[in-house]
Amino acid sequence: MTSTSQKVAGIPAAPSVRRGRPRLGEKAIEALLVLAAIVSVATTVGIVISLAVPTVEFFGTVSLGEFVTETLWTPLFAEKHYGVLPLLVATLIVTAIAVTIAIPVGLGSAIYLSEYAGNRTRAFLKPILEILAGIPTVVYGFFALLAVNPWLRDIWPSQTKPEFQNMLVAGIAMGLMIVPTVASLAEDAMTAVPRSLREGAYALASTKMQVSTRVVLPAALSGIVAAIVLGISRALGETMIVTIAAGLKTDGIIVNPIDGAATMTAYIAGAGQGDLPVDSLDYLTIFAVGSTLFLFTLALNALSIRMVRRFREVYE
Amino acid sequence: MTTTTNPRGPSSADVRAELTRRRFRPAETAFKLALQACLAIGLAFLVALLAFAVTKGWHRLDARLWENMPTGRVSRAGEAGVQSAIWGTVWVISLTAAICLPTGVLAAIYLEEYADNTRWYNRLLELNIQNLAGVPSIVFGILGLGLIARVIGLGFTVATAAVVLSLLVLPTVIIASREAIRAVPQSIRHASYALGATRWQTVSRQVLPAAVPGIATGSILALSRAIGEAAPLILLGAVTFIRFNPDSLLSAYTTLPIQIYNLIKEPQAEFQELAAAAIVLMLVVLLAMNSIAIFVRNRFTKRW
Amino acid sequence: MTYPEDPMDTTIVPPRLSAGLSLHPSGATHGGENTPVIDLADVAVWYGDYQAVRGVSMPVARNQITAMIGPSGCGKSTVLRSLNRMNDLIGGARVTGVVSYHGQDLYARDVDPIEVRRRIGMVFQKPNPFPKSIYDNVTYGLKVNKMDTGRTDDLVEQALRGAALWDEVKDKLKTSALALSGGQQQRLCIARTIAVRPEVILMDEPCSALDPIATGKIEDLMHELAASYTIVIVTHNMQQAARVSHRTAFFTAELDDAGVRHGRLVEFNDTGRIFTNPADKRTEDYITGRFG
Amino acid sequence: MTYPEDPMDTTIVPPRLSAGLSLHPSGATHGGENTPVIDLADVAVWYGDYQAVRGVSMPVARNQITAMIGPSGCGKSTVLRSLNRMNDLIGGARVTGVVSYHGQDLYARDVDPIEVRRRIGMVFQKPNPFPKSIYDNVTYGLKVNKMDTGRTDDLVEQALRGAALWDEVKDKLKTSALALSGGQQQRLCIARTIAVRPEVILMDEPCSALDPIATGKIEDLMHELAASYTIVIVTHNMQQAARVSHRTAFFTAELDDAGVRHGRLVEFNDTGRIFTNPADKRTEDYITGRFG
Amino acid sequence: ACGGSGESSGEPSGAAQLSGDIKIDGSSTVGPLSKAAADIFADEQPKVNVTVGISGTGGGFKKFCNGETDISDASRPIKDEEKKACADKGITFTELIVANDALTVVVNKEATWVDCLTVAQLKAVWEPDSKVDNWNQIDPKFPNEPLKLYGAGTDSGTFDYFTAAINGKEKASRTNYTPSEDDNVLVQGVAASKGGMGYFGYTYFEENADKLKALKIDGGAGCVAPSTATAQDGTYKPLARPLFVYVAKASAAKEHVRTFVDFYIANIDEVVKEAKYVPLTAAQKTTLAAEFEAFKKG
Ligand SMILES: Nc1ncnc2c1ncn2[C@@H]1O[C@H](COP(=O)(O)OP(=O)(O)OP(=O)(O)O)[C@@H](O)[C@H]1O
Ligand SMILES: Nc1ncnc2c1ncn2[C@@H]1O[C@H](COP(=O)(O)OP(=O)(O)OP(=O)(O)O)[C@@H](O)[C@H]1O
Ligand SMILES: [Mg+2]
Ligand SMILES: [Mg+2]
Ligand SMILES: O=P([O-])([O-])[O-]
Repeated sequence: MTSTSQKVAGIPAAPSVRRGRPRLGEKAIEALLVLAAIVSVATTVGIVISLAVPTVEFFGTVSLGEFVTETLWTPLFAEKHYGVLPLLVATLIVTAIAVTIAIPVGLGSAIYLSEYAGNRTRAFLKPILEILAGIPTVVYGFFALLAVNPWLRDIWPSQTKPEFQNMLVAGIAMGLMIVPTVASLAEDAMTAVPRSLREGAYALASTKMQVSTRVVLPAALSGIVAAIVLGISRALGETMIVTIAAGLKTDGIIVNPIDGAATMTAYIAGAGQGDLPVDSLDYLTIFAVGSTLFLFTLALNALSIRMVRRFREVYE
Repeated sequence: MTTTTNPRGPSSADVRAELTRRRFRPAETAFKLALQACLAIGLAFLVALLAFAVTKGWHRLDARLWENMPTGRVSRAGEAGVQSAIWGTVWVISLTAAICLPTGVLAAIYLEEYADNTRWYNRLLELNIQNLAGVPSIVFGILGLGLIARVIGLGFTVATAAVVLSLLVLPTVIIASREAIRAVPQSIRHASYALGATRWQTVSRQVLPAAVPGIATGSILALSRAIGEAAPLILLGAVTFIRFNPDSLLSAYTTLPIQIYNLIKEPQAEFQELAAAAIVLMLVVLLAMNSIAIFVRNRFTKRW
Repeated sequence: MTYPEDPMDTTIVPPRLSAGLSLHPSGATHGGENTPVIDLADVAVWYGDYQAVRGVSMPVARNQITAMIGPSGCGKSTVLRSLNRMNDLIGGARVTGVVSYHGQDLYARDVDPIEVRRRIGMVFQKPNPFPKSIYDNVTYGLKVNKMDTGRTDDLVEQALRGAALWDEVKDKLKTSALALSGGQQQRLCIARTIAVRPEVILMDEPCSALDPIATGKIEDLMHELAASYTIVIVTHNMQQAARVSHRTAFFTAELDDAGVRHGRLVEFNDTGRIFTNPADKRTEDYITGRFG
Repeated sequence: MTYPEDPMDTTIVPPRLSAGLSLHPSGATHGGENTPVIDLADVAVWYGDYQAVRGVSMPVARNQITAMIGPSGCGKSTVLRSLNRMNDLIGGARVTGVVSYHGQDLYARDVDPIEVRRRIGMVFQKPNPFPKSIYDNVTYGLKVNKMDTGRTDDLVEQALRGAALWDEVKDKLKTSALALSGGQQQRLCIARTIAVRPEVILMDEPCSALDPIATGKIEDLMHELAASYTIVIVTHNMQQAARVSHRTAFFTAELDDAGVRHGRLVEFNDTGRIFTNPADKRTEDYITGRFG
Repeated sequence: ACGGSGESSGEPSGAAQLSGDIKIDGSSTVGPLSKAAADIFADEQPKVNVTVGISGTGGGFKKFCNGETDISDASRPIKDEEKKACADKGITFTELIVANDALTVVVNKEATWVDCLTVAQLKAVWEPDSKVDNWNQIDPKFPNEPLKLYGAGTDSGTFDYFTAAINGKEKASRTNYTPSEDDNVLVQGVAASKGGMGYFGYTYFEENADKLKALKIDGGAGCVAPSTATAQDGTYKPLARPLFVYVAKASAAKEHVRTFVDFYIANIDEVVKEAKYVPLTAAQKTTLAAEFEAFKKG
């Protein structure tokens, strides 16, 4: 083929599709993108290092055995005990109260939004519910301490009224705080249940409730469990509500929810705001408790991620 | 023809009777009411919370909020305001936005447009981000305290706070941006490539502009979370008494949620009211941000 | 629209179906069973402001298979869903005209749609078994309809036999229905439907997701079911309509003056007539593939 | 496989374009315009471990319209995408055999796929305008290819005229492309493609999302474009292939011994021959509708 | 404001505009004094950024002796080991008494059965491993009312002072009570429970006298109520105490810090009034001014 023929034909001259100069800009940009992605990995590494190093140092002084079996947490008193159980128990109690509220309220809202509400109602209600998720937790703490608690004490049936700061009120506020998380994720899971399953059920003469509870809920179960697990993990890690509303008492293992008690997060915040000096054992306790909290939420996250993945797999 | 399974001809009257028999389904009604109650509880709590803050803070919702006198002089508690906390929030959040938005969006672009997700390291990256999204904020505070303030030596400054808050909301920004990017149909990318565009040209000229509303929505929500965040900052020196506005990245600072936390602790009723007023201020800002996010989501997100 | 007989009169007209039925592969005769179970009179269906289909009048005769065919989007599924009020589930959908079932207007104010669906079951285009065991799929309808009489195991067997699935699944009733093949899943959906003993079974393209072998099985099954049930089937496959149905309704979609497409019923007749000697030019074009 | 002329020889055939151009679109004869711009030799495409299509050898002659037809899933789109390396964008996709473009192996190590796509443009099944103004859609290719010469307005007009869209949009160049009708959008996509002056335009079922009127316009346009461009079109519509193309490749998918379906090229020939006198029984069956 | 003894802050509001940071940390009891001083000072010298942390006396000293702060607030005198820590880092300082306080033991308003407790009774309640958790265990005459205890946070000087004064050993305390650095929690907590008891600085009590009742303390010489007078003359035993600030030498060398401390001293009456503490006696004030003058010189 000659170039003359090319011109006659009005076709571009002998086409070269070979690589010209290397596209350096493209490479540079890709490197930048990788770098940005690595920030998140660096964060995790940073967290692990900043927790692990002082924690190891802490366990150089305090035995792991004492940490997990001792029932007193008094690192800042003359007679020091380093049993994390009181903090852990308080954390679990507050979380349990929160979850007891958030699961029914969250799931109920989710079922309503996904199965009952019309498009317009949903479009209106869902953002409002999401506002609840966006309110700073200090505000929840403030409200719990100064409004919910007095009210609770007023209506409290027995003589022994709830303390000024108590786990119950913190749990209630926290439960309502995680309602949107649970509701929104559970609703996503339910919406992901294919329409065809619902139609199949309706065609068998099911009522709405039957479709919701017997078909949609079971089919969305792993997604719903993931939503709940995520809610639990948020409750475990919540700090301000418990600091403000449940207090910092670390008197052995406290199980009565109308008493105040320090959760792991509240202890960290309480001890940390005094800005304990570096290198003291007091300072190290923050990291030891932080590590415990981190491990707990890590396990829950892993569980929730697996659940979400499972429910995605079912239909996709 | 005969059959045992199905009655032959039901009479019209029978059918009419059966189809129109009024069935009272109490469980059905109760269930629906219960569901509505669930929603009502959430909404009632929201309303009660707003009402409480507004009534309590009502007569402090005026120019005094802008005064710069925190809790120093009890005799003048009635004149105290939260100016330095507002400025602190503005500084910290601006810097947070400047750090986490580009990082988050770039990371999202990498994961969606460049990463080969059959590679273990990319899957790990993804898993890591999901995990990070669930790490409690106080743990980020510990990261800031142990590593950024102490080891790196940024101290208890605006910069440290912004870095910590950026890392805290980074997963949210990444996840939201990824979703927005993923929502851009493949056909747009293919059209661009078919015109001889390079990958970055395709991303920067087609994918990103189309994903902007989604990214903006996610970013606004992430930043509104950062604004309200107090726990990590408690560990990062924000609780100290500060009555001056930050003037550099290495300034000491306080923020609105922290100042609210401080005010709640004061015994004077004026300070409680000021706390309520500051809460209303913060809620107004957050509601505005949420509304903008929802508006952007509804108005500009393309349905392809 | 061509209407061979006045559908309103069918109740009093003596049965004249045998001509059409002789075409039927099984050679069954169904004389005398054309009392319309369902009757549509000037039915139109709206989605919000959009009238998807209009002017549909046709009877559905007892213990026969009535097929609806026509090009995509002409409103076959829409009309089918209007027969058991499945359209209620679509926000904004609305039915006008009269759909009567044994003379009862299905859309009358006091009619309970759940009761309607109990009597008029439905099988969908894509098999949609619940993500539960085979057994639970079949018993689901029994449970929600409180038909759980203690003889559940028998009923399950009966339903699965009725759907020609029993032999294939009898040893694994407790395993997940999702592990079945597409054809098996579709037969399971049929079993699930007949377990609640409806009078009518609506099928919306029940074979379009299936391979030819599975399709063959479902078609055989339909023949058997026609002995005890009234069946309405939507199909995009003309051969299938010709093979299985007694009567066929041909729909099409046409632009109105404003340029909006509406579906309408073009011709309703014995299947034999529709496929050998259609009255309407459009039907003929469609049948012979000259259309669309 | 039927191969009318040896494609390997075409490079030495002198240009004879004028003949073809004058004839077209009104019943053209295409003798002599067979210099292959693209040539496939024993091409196979894999998606991961699955060989979607194999053994494809065919030339694509200059300034002609080459059509690919065949039943769904036979690999038409797959082969088409292999011509401008769009398959690169699908993870796990791999091409074996040789796809040469003016004698250059397109899959050689040092070939820049971006440069390939500049020269071999593509129009997709569903119109996919960018969510920008009409003007920006057309200039996009110019910009990314740094062809922004200052005469952009002229080039835009030229491209839009070339795509027979100019008159309809010249007053609203700055409005969103998404506001155009489907057919206009598809012509815009063609305008956008010709704006960068590719040598070859690949079209994957470019009319399947369009109504008959829009389809007619696009077909007319193809005829015009064939004067200056080499066009390869995939279509599921045999009439369309017969109407627009000079040569037709018929693909089908067959099970191999292991029961896996692979697409293959059955017959390649002048369109007239394929539709009137196919060499292969399968082609004939397909053409006459007896297939699939 | 009237400049006192300082050279640079001598002039009234026309004084040279200084700038710089001053870091104060330490006692939450003394914090209000330093905050008030900082707040008033800011009107004069807006470019001097004073931060006041409340890490507690102990926490404050740890930072002070680490060279992290300029001024340390303390509700008890510096301890020997803390002095040593300072010395190790080469930090020299002066101790200034800025106000008086009476650690007040408070009970619920409804606790009509009690007005006065002896030190021994308090010790029985607060000593480590105390098993007292009902009022009738303190005194059989008291009603059967569960005891709810609220006390100072463990990092506070108040805690150190109270444990030393009552239990005889610093930080030796029972642990099953609600500790808080946040006195408001203590006020609210005691106000909320009929059997509540707590202790904190006198000012917090005065602020909340409507909600709480202060107990008289019998330190061996009969029951004495906490008050300005008994705090100043020391008869409120053993819980009357002075409050301190410690100023680092190196910091005092900086003009803006020196100016601030001078200002603090010169305006001590207003500061104490704003923070609602028991003011210094005339003698104490003279000593205060003299000591800082001497420190600046020496
Ligand atoms: N939920 C809906 N909302 C609005 N319009 C709808 C809805 N469902 C169907 N339509 C419209 O109604 C018309 C008829 O749809 P229908 O699904 O009944 O057609 P069909 O004959 O079943 O087609 P196909 O053979 O493709 O299934 C179509 O124009 C369709 O777009
Ligand atoms: N991205 C992909 N990954 C895996 N397999 C694919 C992919 N794309 C197509 N295939 C498979 O390759 C085969 C050929 O597909 P292709 O899209 O080329 O068919 P086609 O002839 O264009 O069909 P149609 O007419 O339906 O568009 C099919 O079996 C298809 O399932
Ligand atoms: Mg349909
Ligand atoms: Mg294709
Ligand atoms: O804060 P303290 O005064 O109790 O140390």
